[in-house]
Amino acid sequence: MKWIVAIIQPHRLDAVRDALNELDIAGLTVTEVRGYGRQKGQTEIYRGAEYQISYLPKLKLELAVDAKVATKVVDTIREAAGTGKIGDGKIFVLDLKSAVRIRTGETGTDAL
Amino acid sequence: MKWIVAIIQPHRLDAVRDALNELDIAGLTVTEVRGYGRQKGQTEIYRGAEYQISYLPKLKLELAVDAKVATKVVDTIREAAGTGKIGDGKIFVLDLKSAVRIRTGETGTDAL
Amino acid sequence: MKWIVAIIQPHRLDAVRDALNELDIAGLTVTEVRGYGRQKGQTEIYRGAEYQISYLPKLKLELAVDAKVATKVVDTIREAAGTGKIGDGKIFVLDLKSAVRIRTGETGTDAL
Amino acid sequence: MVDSGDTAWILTSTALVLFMTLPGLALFYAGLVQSKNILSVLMQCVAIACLASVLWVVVGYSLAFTGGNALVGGLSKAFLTGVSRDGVVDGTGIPETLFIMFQMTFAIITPALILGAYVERIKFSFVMLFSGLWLLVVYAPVTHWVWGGGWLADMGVLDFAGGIVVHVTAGVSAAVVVWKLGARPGFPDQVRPPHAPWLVMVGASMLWVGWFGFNAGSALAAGTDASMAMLVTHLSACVASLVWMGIEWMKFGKPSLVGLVTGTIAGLATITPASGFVGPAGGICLGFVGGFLCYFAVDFVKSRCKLDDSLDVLAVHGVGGATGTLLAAVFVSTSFGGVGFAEGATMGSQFGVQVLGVVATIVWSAAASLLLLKIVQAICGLRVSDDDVIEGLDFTSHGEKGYHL
Amino acid sequence: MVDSGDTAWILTSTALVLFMTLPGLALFYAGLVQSKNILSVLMQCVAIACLASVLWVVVGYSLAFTGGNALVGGLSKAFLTGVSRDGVVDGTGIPETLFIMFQMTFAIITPALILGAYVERIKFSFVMLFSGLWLLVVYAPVTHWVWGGGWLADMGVLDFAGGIVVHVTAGVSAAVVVWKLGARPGFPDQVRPPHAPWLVMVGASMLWVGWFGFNAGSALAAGTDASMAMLVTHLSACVASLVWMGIEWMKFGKPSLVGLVTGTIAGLATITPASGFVGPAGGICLGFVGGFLCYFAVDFVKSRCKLDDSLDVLAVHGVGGATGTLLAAVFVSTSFGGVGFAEGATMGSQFGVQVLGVVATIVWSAAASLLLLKIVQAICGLRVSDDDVIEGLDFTSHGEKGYHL
Amino acid sequence: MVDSGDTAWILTSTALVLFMTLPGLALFYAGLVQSKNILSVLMQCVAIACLASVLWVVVGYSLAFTGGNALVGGLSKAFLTGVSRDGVVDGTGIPETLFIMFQMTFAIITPALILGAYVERIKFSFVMLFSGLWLLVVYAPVTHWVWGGGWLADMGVLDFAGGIVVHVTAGVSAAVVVWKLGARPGFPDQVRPPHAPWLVMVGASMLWVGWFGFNAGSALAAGTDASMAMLVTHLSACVASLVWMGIEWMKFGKPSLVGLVTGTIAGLATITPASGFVGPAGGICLGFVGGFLCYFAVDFVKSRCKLDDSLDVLAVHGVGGATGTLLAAVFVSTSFGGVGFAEGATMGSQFGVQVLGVVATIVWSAAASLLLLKIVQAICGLRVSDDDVIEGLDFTSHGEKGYHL
Ligand SMILES: Nc1ncnc2c1ncn2[C@@H]1O[C@H](COP(=O)(O)OP(=O)(O)O)[C@@H](O)[C@H]1O
Ligand SMILES: Nc1ncnc2c1ncn2[C@@H]1O[C@H](COP(=O)(O)OP(=O)(O)O)[C@@H](O)[C@H]1O
Ligand SMILES: Nc1ncnc2c1ncn2[C@@H]1O[C@H](COP(=O)(O)OP(=O)(O)O)[C@@H](O)[C@H]1O
Repeated sequence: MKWIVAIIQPHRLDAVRDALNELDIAGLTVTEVRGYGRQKGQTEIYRGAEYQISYLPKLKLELAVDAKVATKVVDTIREAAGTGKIGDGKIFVLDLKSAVRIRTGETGTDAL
Repeated sequence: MKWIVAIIQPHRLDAVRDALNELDIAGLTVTEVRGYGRQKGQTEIYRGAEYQISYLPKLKLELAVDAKVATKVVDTIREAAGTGKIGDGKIFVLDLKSAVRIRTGETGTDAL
Repeated sequence: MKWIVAIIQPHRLDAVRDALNELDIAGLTVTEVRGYGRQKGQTEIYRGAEYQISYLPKLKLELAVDAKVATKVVDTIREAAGTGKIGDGKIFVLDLKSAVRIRTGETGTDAL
Repeated sequence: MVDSGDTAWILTSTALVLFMTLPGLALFYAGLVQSKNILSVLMQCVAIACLASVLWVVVGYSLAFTGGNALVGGLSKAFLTGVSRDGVVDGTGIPETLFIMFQMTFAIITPALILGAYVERIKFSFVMLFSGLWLLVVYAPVTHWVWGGGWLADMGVLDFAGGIVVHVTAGVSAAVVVWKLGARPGFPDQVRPPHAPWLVMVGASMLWVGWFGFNAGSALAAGTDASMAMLVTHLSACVASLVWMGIEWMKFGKPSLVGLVTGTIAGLATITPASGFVGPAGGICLGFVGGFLCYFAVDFVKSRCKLDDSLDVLAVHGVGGATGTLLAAVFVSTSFGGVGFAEGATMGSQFGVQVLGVVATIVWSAAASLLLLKIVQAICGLRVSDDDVIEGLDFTSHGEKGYHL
Repeated sequence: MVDSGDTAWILTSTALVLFMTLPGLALFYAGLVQSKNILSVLMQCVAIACLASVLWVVVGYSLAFTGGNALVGGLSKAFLTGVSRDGVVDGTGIPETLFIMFQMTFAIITPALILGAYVERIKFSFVMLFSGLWLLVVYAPVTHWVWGGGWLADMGVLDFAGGIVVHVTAGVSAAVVVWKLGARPGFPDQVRPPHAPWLVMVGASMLWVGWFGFNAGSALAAGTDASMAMLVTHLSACVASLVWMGIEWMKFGKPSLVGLVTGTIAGLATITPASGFVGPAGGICLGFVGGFLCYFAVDFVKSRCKLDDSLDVLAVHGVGGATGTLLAAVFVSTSFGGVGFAEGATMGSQFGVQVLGVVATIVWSAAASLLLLKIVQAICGLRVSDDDVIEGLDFTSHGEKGYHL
Repeated sequence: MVDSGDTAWILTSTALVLFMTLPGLALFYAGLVQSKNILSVLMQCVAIACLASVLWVVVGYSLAFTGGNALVGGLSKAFLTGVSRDGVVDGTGIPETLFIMFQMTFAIITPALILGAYVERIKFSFVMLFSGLWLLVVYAPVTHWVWGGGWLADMGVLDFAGGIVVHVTAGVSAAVVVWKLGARPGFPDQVRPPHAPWLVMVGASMLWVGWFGFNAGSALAAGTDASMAMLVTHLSACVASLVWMGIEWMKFGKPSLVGLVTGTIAGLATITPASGFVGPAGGICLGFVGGFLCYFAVDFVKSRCKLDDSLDVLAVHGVGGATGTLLAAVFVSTSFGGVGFAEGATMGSQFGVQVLGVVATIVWSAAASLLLLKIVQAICGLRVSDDDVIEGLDFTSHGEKGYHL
């Protein structure tokens, strides 16, 4: 199994989820994060003074998936999340050793 | 060492922590996340219109543990977090390569 | 590639980022988390009653880095984040299988 | 002669009505939008208030309240020339400067009401330009018709505190703007819920308290009229709130806070035109009918008319104000505890006048708003880009964020 | 005859007292609960306000303020029959409609005060039914005793603005409800801290400002009595705040905001019954004693009595109101700058009357509340399920969330 | 003799001015700091209000408003001895107790204004001790000079509602404290943006509404003076807001909410000293000049003077108040619609007096504040530790957190 971590632009969430739904990927977990990267931060101005907001709001998606579909999932996310602009984010893949569904105790890919 | 990621119902946090305390698991990190899965989202109604809230509030627990106790920890979390209802969450286990305690520089299981 | 997860004290963020900038580590993702460990929780008092706040605000930093620089990065974070006081946090390292930049589709270390 | 007691009450009422807009209405609306648009709503409210005040002094007051003809006042008091420091309003005990100021707070809240329709996607420059022109072209003339000695006043139309002048004009113009502006993305199915229902309640409470100045202040004196106006205003608000709560409780099993306080506003808008004319029974009945009608109007506008009148300006203010204006002709009757009809008027004749007033105001508000919209759109555009909508107006239009927690 | 100045002040006071509840008290309480229950608290406040207003007009006012007998008023003004548009309250310069409205705001805030005790676990239907009945069975009769010509009034009890009528009734009834309702899970050790201390301060500030209408308005005239009442009210609030802050500073090394403003409310509740009778020295002393006693009462109720009176209604309002009522008999004395005793009364005799008033009110409030609770519990239950408590009343009772940030 | 109308208005004004501080100013400032310091700001406001009130009654009022000499009043009314329950203020229709109370609200807000300069790093004990002493050593004497029959009053200085007394004293003292206290870490480049611009707007709105009591209440009567004062106050606020918005719009392409409402406050501070003397044209001009000057003063103080006057007390209040005081000498002229010069005064002579008043107040405020600061610093220190600054004053000084969402 694979553990996929995707950092995306907040407003792409709906698009990504719709795309994943079509792959029958049922579960995912979303966290609000702040990202720092090549994309330049925003400037807010208060009473004439500029405030540099160097961290930008992003969403982190975490999905546990069967190893077989991992590549497909990564591609799908990439397509749905991409706008071609800097700051679109990244997708990372890690190995997942095991998974358990709390409610039933099912393990492995059954738990996903 | 293992990196355990558990997605649980927010109100089970205290129960899980009490259970872990008995195993002498001293440290963990909690993040507020929003989950999407089989559990149906909530409906809020404002002025007669229904708003579908498809993401549900969950807590994500992350714990680095010695490989030897990993299974025990997973079982313990499962028991403490389970209510038998849909949406109880999942537990995922990844390999952890190394750990360092910032304050002392200790590494490996000493750092946990 | 390595996936580095660092739990630090919130007020050390700027110091850590400055230090990483010198290593040319351009990207990272920050999450607000609540930590539980050896550091004792805070006590808030309202109308004479004590409220034990057992979870302390921490920041979680996640960075994907080239395996070659991982040790250096870990050391750098450790130095910049350390204050010598209990609760300084931990750094964890996991293996990272792959990385993709959403905007360009670049993969591997190019994507970081 | 100036009466210190009457003056004290209208000074207070003026403060109360300003408080309705700032921060009352602003918070009521701000709580209903998404968190990324909270500042834009507040900003629109404050900026409209400032602009309307200046325009009111420059020419608005004169257009509304000086002689002129049956349709619009003259320019004799433009820039407040001819308003003396010691002048008293005829037939009252309050200084004219105070009357100008009191009426100014009405001229502030009316264009601000409209913004509830177009939040979360409008250009700020459009808001400013449109609101300013609207004040002069729609609000000032209609005020003249009803309160400034114009043709509706001559016919004896009943509008104590602004059912026609404030609520019908705002509600109709709001609908016209939305019709041309278009909906928010995702409307009607995927719109996000109010980001802060608690703030909606805070705003509604302030509107409620401030409305005492609006309605009881419209008596222009501190006496029995003001007292009764306050009582019936409050009763209508309470009954409409309970009606809305009751409907939700029956329909969904759970009454909601946003629903409850929307009922409050519906009740307040409905009683407004009648508040100086009816008795407690009238207040209760108007609250009942207003709460009921507005509830169903909300759904009607959104689902049937497919208008994304985002915060229900038409359905709550327009419908409420019109309902109250029409029913004023009924409950003014002494048989329902009202003050009774003017000499020579009957319930039928009065009802006719009320209908005429509402219809004429609808037509004029709609036509003029449409025209103004076209003009302003040509000058500075109407709608921000879709990207800006997604990112939120707070940052894209004003460079700020509402919450840095 | 109507006096425009007096009427202006009572119109204003009415607005101020409504503002105390909406949104003042609502925010004060809402900030003290967890974020998942904020809306339920606000909703309870608004809904109680609406219900109490309607009941007040239907029968409450009549039960409180018409002749009747020594225990309760009659029904002669039920539905406000017999209240004329031009009627003036005897011995004052204000219209009766205004008096009804002013007193209505008291009838609103009193049952709303009680809700501080039972938040975060109560059924909404219980709140509605209990509050409505309570208004008629506890509040209206006690008001009649003290202000409506009933037996305590005959004995010359001193209660200027509602120490007995408002604070003792609410505090005692709150304790009774909690006693039967039971504590929140985790009480007393693991209860969560107030989710928004800043909101508590906002609510407290609004209560403070609004209290000027409550106490100075109770003079029913704009003159020296109202002025002195405002001054002593303010002084008591300030001193009690400083006392509470001082105790915390000494005890914990850190004075807290929630503590400071709780002291404010304690001082305000304490001065209330005495506010029209004492001078500045009395205001300062009452603030001092009230701040001190309420501080220790909070701990006593929670730790000793093990009552989860969640937001300290008994300890702050009940204890404060009773303290002020008793001490009014002392500080009314001209030696302390008060207005002096009624003819024939001495400090001792007056103190006796005050004790009797407080005790009788405690007994009646407790007994009647218990009875009403049993009845309402039988009809619709009392407490939501534990799961609902954990998930929060905002969603489970009202289908909404307070914050979507 | 007491006039009920005038009394009604000043009772109301007193409530309005208290509302300016609690919660108005408190929220205005609290929204501008970081979320970890919100409670400390609110706490400072409330605690200063309580302390100032008590000191005012103990000795402040007497020092300001009794005979004494040209520099400071006497002690004849210390502890309000000699103030009778029925006394009326000479030349007015309001009770002296009410005048004490009304002026107390000014004595509350002035030291509270100063706190905007030193937030996010000050010791709470310093705040308390310094504010208390400052009230007696700076505020009370300057009030005596201008309003209590002191030397500036003798010279005929114009300061209707506190340009000198409130805004210049506060602005200058604020700058002195900051000069010794030092900046927040990261100033000027890495300071964090306001954590809640929406709260800033709420506070500003409350200040705006409350300012009607401040300025129109300073007429001490409900008549034409109060009415005109309200009108010009409002106009100045509106114009200054639009000016600030316009500058930002041109300079940055985006007008901001914080900017807009800062303009409001600048306009209000600027009109304050002139509000009872000028006409609508004066109101508009003062708003224009005030908005403009304060905008550039903010930058000047921060970038040029390198003073971390965190919330711009000097640049907005000090500069605004001084500007209005000086320009009062111009716009009081009947040629601009003002009330005209006092007998024997000319624009030149009056301007001279105004300059003298401002300069003397600057000198005294600066010198006395510096001295007090040194004394208080020696007693209890000035600044919290850097660690506490980083963790936030809410927890480190008060043991609480503002938000538990
Ligand atoms: N090495 C990294 N490790 C973890 N997160 C990263 C890394 N690099 C970038 N990110 C995340 O991805 C987001 C987008 O990256 P950025 O460099 O700004 O643009 P792009 O993805 O278009 O190259 C960042 O805001 C950050 O959250
Ligand atoms: N494949 C997955 N990857 C990551 N998180 C998941 C995955 N599936 C479910 N989750 C998380 O677990 C939560 C519970 O899952 P859900 O399917 O609703 O119920 P259950 O755990 O009872 O099967 C979800 O809200 C989501 O946060
Ligand atoms: N085993 C662990 N797994 C995950 N996070 C941990 C673990 N132990 C500690 N942490 C995180 O590190 C933080 C600091 O740990 P703590 O034991 O309090 O102090 P120290 O790091 O100085 O030993 C905790 O608040 C928690 O967020």
